[in-house]
Amino acid sequence: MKLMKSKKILAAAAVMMMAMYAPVAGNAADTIKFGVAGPHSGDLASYGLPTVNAAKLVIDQVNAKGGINGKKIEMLIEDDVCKPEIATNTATKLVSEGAQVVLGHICSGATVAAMPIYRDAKILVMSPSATTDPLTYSGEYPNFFRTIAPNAAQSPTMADFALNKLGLTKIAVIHDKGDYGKPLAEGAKKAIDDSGKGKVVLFEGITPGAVDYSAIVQKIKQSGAEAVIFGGYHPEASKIVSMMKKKRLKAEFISDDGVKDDTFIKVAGKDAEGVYAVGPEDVTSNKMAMKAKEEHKAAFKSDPGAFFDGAYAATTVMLHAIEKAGSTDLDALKKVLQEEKVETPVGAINFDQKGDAVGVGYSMYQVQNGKYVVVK
Amino acid sequence: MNSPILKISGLTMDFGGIRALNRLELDVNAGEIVALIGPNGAGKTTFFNCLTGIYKPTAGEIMLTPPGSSKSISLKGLKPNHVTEKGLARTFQNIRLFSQMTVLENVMIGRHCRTKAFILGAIFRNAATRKEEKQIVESSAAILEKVGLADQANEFAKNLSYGAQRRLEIARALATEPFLLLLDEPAAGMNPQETHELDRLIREISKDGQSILLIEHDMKLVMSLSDRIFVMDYGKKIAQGKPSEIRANPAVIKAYLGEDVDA
Amino acid sequence: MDYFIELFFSGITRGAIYALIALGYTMVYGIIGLINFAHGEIYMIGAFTSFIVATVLSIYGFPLLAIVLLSGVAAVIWSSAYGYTVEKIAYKPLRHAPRLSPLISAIGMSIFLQNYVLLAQTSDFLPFPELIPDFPFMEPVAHIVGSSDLIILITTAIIMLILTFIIKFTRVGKAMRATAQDRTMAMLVGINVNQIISVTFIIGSALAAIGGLLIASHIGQINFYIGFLAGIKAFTAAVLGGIGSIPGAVLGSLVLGLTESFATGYVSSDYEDVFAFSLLVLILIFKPSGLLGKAETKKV
Amino acid sequence: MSGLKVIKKALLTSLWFVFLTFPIMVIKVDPVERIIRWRWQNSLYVALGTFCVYLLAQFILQRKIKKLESQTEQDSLPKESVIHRILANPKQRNLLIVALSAVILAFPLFSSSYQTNVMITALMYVVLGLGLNIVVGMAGLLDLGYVAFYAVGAYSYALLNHHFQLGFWAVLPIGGGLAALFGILLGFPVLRLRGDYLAIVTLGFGEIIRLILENWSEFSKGPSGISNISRPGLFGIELSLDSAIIYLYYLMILFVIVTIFIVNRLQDSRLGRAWIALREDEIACQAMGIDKRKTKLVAFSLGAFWAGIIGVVFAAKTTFVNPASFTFLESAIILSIVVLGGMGSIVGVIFGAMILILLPEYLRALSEYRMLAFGAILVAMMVFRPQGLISNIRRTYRFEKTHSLNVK
Repeated sequence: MKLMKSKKILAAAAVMMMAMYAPVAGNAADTIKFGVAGPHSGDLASYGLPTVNAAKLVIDQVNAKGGINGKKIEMLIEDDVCKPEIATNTATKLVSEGAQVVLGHICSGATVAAMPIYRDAKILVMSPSATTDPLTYSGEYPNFFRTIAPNAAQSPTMADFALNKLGLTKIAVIHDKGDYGKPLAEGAKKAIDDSGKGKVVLFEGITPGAVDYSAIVQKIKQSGAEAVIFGGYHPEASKIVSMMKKKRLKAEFISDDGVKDDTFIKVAGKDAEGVYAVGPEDVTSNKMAMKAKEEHKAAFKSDPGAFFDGAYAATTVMLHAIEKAGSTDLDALKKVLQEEKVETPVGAINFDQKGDAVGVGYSMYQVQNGKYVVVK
Repeated sequence: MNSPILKISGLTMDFGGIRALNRLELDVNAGEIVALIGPNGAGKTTFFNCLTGIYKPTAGEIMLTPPGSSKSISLKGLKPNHVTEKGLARTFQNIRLFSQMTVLENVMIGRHCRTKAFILGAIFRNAATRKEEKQIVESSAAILEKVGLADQANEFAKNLSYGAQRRLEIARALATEPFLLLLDEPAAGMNPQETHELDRLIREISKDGQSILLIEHDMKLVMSLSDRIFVMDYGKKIAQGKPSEIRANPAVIKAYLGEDVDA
Repeated sequence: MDYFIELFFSGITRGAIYALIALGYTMVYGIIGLINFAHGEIYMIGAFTSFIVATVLSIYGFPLLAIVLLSGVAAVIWSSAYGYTVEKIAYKPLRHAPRLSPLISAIGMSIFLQNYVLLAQTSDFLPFPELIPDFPFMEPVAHIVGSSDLIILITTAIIMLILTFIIKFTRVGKAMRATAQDRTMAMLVGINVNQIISVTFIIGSALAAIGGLLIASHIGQINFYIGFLAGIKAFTAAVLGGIGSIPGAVLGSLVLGLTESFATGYVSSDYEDVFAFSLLVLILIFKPSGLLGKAETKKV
Repeated sequence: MSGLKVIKKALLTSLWFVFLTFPIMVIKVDPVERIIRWRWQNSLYVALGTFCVYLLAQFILQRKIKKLESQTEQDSLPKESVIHRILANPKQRNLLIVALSAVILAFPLFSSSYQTNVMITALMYVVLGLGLNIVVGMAGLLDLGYVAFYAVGAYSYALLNHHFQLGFWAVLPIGGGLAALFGILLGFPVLRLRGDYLAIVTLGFGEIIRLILENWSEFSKGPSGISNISRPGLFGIELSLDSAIIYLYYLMILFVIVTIFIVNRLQDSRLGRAWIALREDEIACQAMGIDKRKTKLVAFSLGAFWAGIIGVVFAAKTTFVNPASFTFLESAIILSIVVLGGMGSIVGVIFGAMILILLPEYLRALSEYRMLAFGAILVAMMVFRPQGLISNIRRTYRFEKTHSLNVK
């Protein structure tokens, strides 16, 4: 009896050891290892999973055509739950497993934490969603690229639109306290203050996931704001917009790339009408974006979620670069990425020295009849 | 006659609208064994709780005069641990031992308030701490010897017999070095043999110079042990005196109404 | 003054929402002394079930009233079933276990249920059909109290009354109270304690389901994670009011909702939760068993 | 139970689950496109799955009951586990220690840096678990906001490093000390609350700390967090990432050993006895002259101290901190480590941390089913082993009549 117990523990230990080393064993050199990292479980999974789908779609197509230079592409999908400390594990895991390029991470915080690891390993990383400025502006991460506009590019657009295009002067700036929304909102506030044309009548953060936003909407109303600039993602945006309609508050709602997402229109329904959001140019008329959406519907029987287009674009350009460069060497890839424009769902893009996408003009959209339409 | 070491005057305790103690007067002299008797619900345990700081009395005064000292200290409103530090220790009516600890460790807990070692001492286990630990174990062992539990020192407290558990409670209280020991129904649930041993033990403790105040229902024990007896009913003192006087007191007999005052 | 009234109504609506969830917490705690961390997930499942049923029915073209009633009934049935099953799997075997074991089991259950819905349905936010239309007669005050606020307030009040009635006057309610006071004693007088615990879970879950339906319809969206924050807040409210006490849960919820609303309105929504939790700490320091909780008398 | 009856019950159970999972598993609707998809195959999977799981659970339970029945009365005491038996035998213990130290010391040499990195995380949680074990396991105070002290440590290092370029070793005691100070500050008002009230207040405190870090941007840089925190230095030598990981690994091994040593000593001291006594009976404890408030406060701040220390290590390891790392879930995980391992048991906490931290990492193979499995395993472990993996056999003072005293 006693012996059996210790045997059991031994067996368990053996299984554990095997589990630890199992992933290292599969080491075929004849594939290109494509890492995908982001939150795939937990509260932010809705931002990470669409990225995985996008990469799957593109890679399946490329593999169906025989891969790149005769090599098939193998996906390594790793969950980081959007937590910095887990992201470092995810990153070291991807590096250990020999990932040659990485799509991700999704949240800025997780990306910032993971980047030093990729930098040391000289692996190209491209995020469809990490917007924090230092990733490209600090010059610390030469291996980082992104297909989304950095905060520094988005916030002034929102502020400028409210002040100059709409000619509004009293503006409430709201954010979701997150690492994406808050810097955006702070940027917008700064832009408004610097312009001298308008006044930020309210600057506040809301709690994402709270059951009810009526108090903050009442406060916006009380502040006399003519426009609301919101930094954050679509779930909170749609809740606020609906609550504004419910509380009969008529103010313009201007938001960011995290809201310029079809899910926002789906969820907010008719309350979404008239909402402005910054987004990359030309997506609605972009053939590739429409094609990507159809592919997603066919493969997953649902509409794509947030950051799908950006992730699709990132996968496309990275694979293109690998094909052109004939290797996954960082410098060679960078050269291709910087020099050649590639057609993607977010437009024909290449990248500047910093790592930000060029050719993605950012323009303002408005929801009209259930669709995002460019505001001229 | 000695001066009282414990003097209680006008002690009152209200729970909401219920007056559990009503202007209670009581005193204990040095070296005395005093018994507190009364029917169930008379407020005896409430009295102990007020005395030891578990309840905060509504009104009244509790004065303690340590032997050999002329200064009196008020115990009213002190926290239980401070009361114990001042030299008052108790046992509980429904045994409250630390059941997951050994007999020895239970007594060692009683030494807590007389020792000092703290975080750093615990970590570095310096000479002073080691010496103190040794003293704790030795004096605890000596107390166990005294109450006749030395053979069971390494048992878990929960595995002791009922009588032994009662004795362990006394040992634990003694470890705090009290000069006044409060015993709450120490003989409850004991068989005659155990009660007899208890009688002997209490006498021994008393001989060492400790004063004892006990609540007890076993009249035989009370009558044989006590120097003086206080009788309570409905939160009030209804009688006091030597055992022989109490036995003859009509008020007491009435309070016990039908209950056989075993003599 | 208008602003004050607006904030006041925001506050009590929010409070009423918390109350529907907090009641389940407080009932379960009262009976078995367990912080049922999976309760927020039961609420989420209620919301999801009503979402699925309501959408299916609206696709089949049922009238609004039928949709509301049927999806409400479905939410109640399935949430109760989940609550019942969760209790049987994760808590019942732990009845005599160390005090913290059921708590960990509850946390595990909560993680499991979240990911179960995530995998079986979607990670995305979904638009919840608008089940409560704008009532024309509410229009003059709609900027203060909307139709859905009104319905939430009325429903919470009715449920509170029914619940009080059940607990005070019915046989089950009496048995519940007895079990809450002393489980062993209840067993000795012939109460089937296991059955009473199951009933408690079922009632608590049913309330959470109604909450799920109303809140989701009020906010207009759901996803698999909505239970977490709502659960924590409702639990806070239940403790604030004195856990185990039913009027306490409602009062605590209202106090919490109003605090958050006024904190947002007059200070800053950045710190609304800081205010909420600080209030909790303050109240517990001065009234250690919550607003309406019974002060514990030490038995020595 | 007879076989047939079990099968019948299994069938009923699986039917119940088919009903239970019907709306969520079978129906999937798209409210915008107005499409309903019926996924009947899922019902079949549920039915088969529940049937098998039920039989398995019954099998395990039956065995457990049989084992209980075969035990005699004296066995009803917590039985010494294999680990304890090995630890009790000096020969076996030495062998185990030598073997274990060899594996531990050589680990980074034969593992990838990913494995080492994960192991560092696990070791960090061992220390966190041991710290919380003082509070929950020994002193019996349910703390659901332990992560707050962890955050205090992490931000102390992040901020001091960012503003004043203070090094890891300089901040280590500061971080621990600040966390302990926070422990005392929180402890003063709340420690008179009992059990679950204390739990919710500590939970609230944890949230307050996180929210302040999130909102007070001038102080903490808000949700964007603080990046480029220095890794721990080795006599001023700049280390490459790989060697930094290895260095940190050995550092953590050292921390774990020191922590075990200290916790062990505390447990066997006057203070440790007071904690255990306090956990068992507060009133008796006070009546024996133990200052309840002070003793609890010490437990609370000592626990916080360790969280602060590991917070500093955390900041140094990830080189980045933001408030997202310090959510309630984190506290819940650390608490699970303590309970799962077996409350109050040091060996148990080590096992608990290893399992709960390594499990999700190695469950990565299950990809999206990872957290589902994690939740289910938590429940299953509690149901089948509610007292934790290692039941706490406390070492007790032994006293021999010959007056030779030895602490066993």
